[in-house]
Amino acid sequence: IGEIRRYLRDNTPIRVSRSLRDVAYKALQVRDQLTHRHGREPTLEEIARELGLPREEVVHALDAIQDPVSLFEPIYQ
Amino acid sequence: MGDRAAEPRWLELRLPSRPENVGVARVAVAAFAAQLPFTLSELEEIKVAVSEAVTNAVVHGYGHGRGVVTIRAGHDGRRLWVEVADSGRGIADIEQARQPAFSTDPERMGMGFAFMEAFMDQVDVESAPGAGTTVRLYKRPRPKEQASS
Amino acid sequence: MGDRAAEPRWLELRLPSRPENVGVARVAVAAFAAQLPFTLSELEEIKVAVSEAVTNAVVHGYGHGRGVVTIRAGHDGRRLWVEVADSGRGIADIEQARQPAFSTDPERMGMGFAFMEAFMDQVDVESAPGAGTTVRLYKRPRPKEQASS
Ligand SMILES: Nc1ncnc2c1ncn2[C@@H]1O[C@H](COP(=O)(O)OP(=O)(O)O)[C@@H](O)[C@H]1O
Ligand SMILES: Nc1ncnc2c1ncn2[C@@H]1O[C@H](COP(=O)(O)OP(=O)(O)O)[C@@H](O)[C@H]1O
Ligand SMILES: [Mg+2]
Ligand SMILES: [Mg+2]
Repeated sequence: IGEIRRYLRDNTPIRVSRSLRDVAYKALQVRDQLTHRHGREPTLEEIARELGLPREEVVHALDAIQDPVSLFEPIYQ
Repeated sequence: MGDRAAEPRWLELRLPSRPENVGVARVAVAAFAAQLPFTLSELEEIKVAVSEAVTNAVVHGYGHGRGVVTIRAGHDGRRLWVEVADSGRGIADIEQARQPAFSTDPERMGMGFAFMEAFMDQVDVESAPGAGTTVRLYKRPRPKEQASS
Repeated sequence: MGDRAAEPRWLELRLPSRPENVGVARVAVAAFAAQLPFTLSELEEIKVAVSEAVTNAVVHGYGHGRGVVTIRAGHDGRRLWVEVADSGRGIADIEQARQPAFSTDPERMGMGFAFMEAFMDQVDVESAPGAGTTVRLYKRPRPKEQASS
């Protein structure tokens, strides 16, 4: 079991090495490329397809790099 | 399984009333909304609207005290709806509460409902003092135009 | 609000049994887990484990038919737990099901439980044929070592 654990840790099905920040950065790049190519803003799904990633991963990555809880007002007084 | 595509899709998320959970609600709804052909800007708009509604439940509904916020979302392949419900103190005058720059808290900007209205196609508010508040937000992906035309 | 930090934190997410909802569950749990000091790779490990558990509920529990998957998660500031429950067909022999490379479906790899065990500290399975399955996953952030060691 120990060996299997190690094997699995080293062979993760999704790219652990690709950090969220990396994914978010690439997603924004791809958005700009697709916008240029099609003359309109692409959908999130089109961006995810281009990146070969599940849609939710792109959503998560883009959310992780910003962070404001509420963009316009503090939640704590 | 032939007609499963026609079934409505939904999720229900229950969270304790805590500021740090606003982000959890926002991401969950955005991940779900991505099942419709929204652009990144539209998803950002949805996230802002959801954040404002959940923040209101935490801050006004429960006044930073204990409580549960229930977020429901659904779509039929064409239109997204999101419902944010609390069973907190409720709103006495809904029309007044929805006015831009109106707030019962002098330290707040009173722009939460204004942002929801600006970023979503439709905003419905159901509320009664003592019984809680339910905000319903609706949005469709904008038709995709060619810039060349 | 003095002792609110000591309260357990949790979420509950209910989703229809559909493959495209697996990602919604994964991301919602990851956003919640980020309230603990997990590294990005630990968050990825949690996401894999949650995906496997939710996928099992959709594929095996409900056999791609209708049903609701309930995901509960919680933490006490130190340890995360995630519960994935279905009320589907259940597992007759849990020990056998958990063996690496065992699958009741010849086209599957049978590595779902192995991934959950590899990536989480503890995996508990409760199941009965006809009654459904609940998988509980536990994980603590690893103590942060100095890079120099
Ligand atoms: N969930 C809620 N429960 C009780 N009152 C609410 C709720 N949401 C909004 N309100 C009331 O509506 C007002 C306006 O809300 P909003 O436009 O978000 O501005 P702000 O949050 O800055 O006060 C709030 O000041 C509050 O009185
Ligand atoms: N939620 C569930 N409901 C019913 N059976 C399940 C469930 N989860 C797992 N199983 C059973 O356990 C077996 C092993 O699961 P897993 O290790 O994920 O491998 P795989 O999904 O590739 O078959 C499955 O083939 C199935 O028979
Ligand atoms: Mg507000
Ligand atoms: Mg599996």
